[in-house]
Amino acid sequence: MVTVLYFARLREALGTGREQIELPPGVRDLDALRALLASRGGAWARELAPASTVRGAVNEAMARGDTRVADGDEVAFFPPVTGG
Amino acid sequence: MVTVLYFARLREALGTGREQIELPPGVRDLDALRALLASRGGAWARELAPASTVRGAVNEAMARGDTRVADGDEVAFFPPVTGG
Amino acid sequence: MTVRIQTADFDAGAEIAALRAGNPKIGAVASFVGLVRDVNEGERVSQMTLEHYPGMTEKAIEEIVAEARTRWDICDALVVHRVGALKPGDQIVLVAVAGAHRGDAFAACQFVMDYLKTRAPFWKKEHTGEGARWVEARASDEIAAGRWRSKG
Amino acid sequence: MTVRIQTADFDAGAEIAALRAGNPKIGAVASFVGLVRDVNEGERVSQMTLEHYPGMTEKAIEEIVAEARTRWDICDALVVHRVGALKPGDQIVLVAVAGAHRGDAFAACQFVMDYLKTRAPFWKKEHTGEGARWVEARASDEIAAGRWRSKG
Repeated sequence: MVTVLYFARLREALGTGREQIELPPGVRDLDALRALLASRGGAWARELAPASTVRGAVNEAMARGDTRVADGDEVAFFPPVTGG
Repeated sequence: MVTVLYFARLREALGTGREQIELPPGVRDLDALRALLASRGGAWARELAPASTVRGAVNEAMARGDTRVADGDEVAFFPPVTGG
Repeated sequence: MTVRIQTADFDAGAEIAALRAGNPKIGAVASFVGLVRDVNEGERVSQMTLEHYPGMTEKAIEEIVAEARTRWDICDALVVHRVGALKPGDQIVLVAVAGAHRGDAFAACQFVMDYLKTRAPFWKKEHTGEGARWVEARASDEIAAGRWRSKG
Repeated sequence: MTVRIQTADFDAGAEIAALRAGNPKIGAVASFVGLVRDVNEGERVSQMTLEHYPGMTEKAIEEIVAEARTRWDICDALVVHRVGALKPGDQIVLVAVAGAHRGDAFAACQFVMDYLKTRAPFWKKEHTGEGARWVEARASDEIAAGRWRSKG
């Protein structure tokens, strides 16, 4: 199981801020997890499309598409940050 | 008459912070006034020597050697500034 | 190093005083306060909501400050960032950096702000007459942060 | 623009709050506080006396701030500089600059400090175990001020 968090515009567009999902075999990095979520269609496909500006973090650290994701990790997807 | 002010290390070395002097004919800029004061000898010669780092102001504005000095002006001599 | 995320307002003067208290080696404190403006991109803003990623936010800011410490000679640094509902004129963020000399304190303070703007997980939602909208990331912030890659 | 020379201490937080009060266009306040250090050039400092040139000091600082306004887009600026007897840890100077955006506020604040260090008629006398001595001007301050001649 991995915990997946969504923030800000993404959270609103997807209608959820947090879920737990079972990683299927073959889903071992952030890009693969993002593709899995996008395959749900609708807002998921639109918001998590490869061309979107969505950013990701794994275990509270900024991550890239090839960052490994494994059971027990906390993954987050969100728009580019706008604080300060 | 011009008012001449001295500040900081210069004030202490010369033993005065303020004097009024009559400008002799021919003393028309800051360098000439400085040479006149240096001609007093002793600490005056030492502190106001051309090679010293002393700075000058005329009427509360930073001045150069060729800045004009005339009757009624307020002139000041002081070391490089060290505030802030 | 102190990093605080809070809904409450802060007193910049008291924070700066606490940062430098007890260290007489400190000769310089550079600081920055970011505020909610009443207009953004031509639209009047009546309120703002700041969302963040609890846990990651603190870590990200601590990393930014640690990076600043490797680049400049500074004694201490403080970041206070508010979250929740804010109004125009409200304080959003305080960054204060204390050092022996002003050059390092200024550079480190500006670096932390520039990196915070592009690396720390905060998101602003503005409430305007047209409704609410999430603020878009600004290219100018990426450029400001990018400047430090070729310097310092 | 506010320029104050005073013997009394100041509250940086209250000064910053007053500077930005009533102008909701202000999104950024960059500020700097200079403090008396207990050691300078290897010698322990027990006290410091700051002398200035009344009248010229205010004019010189006003000119520096006016110059900053021609270079950057800022809303307002404040300089408070203390004179008289100060002890290690005491505040010496506050420069605060308010603007719509942080880049201009930071640059103008640093510019004002750098110019103040080399153009405003203040002189520091340090009291150490060896007696009192006038602080010598630092080449690094001239270099810091000189940087702005080729920029912005």
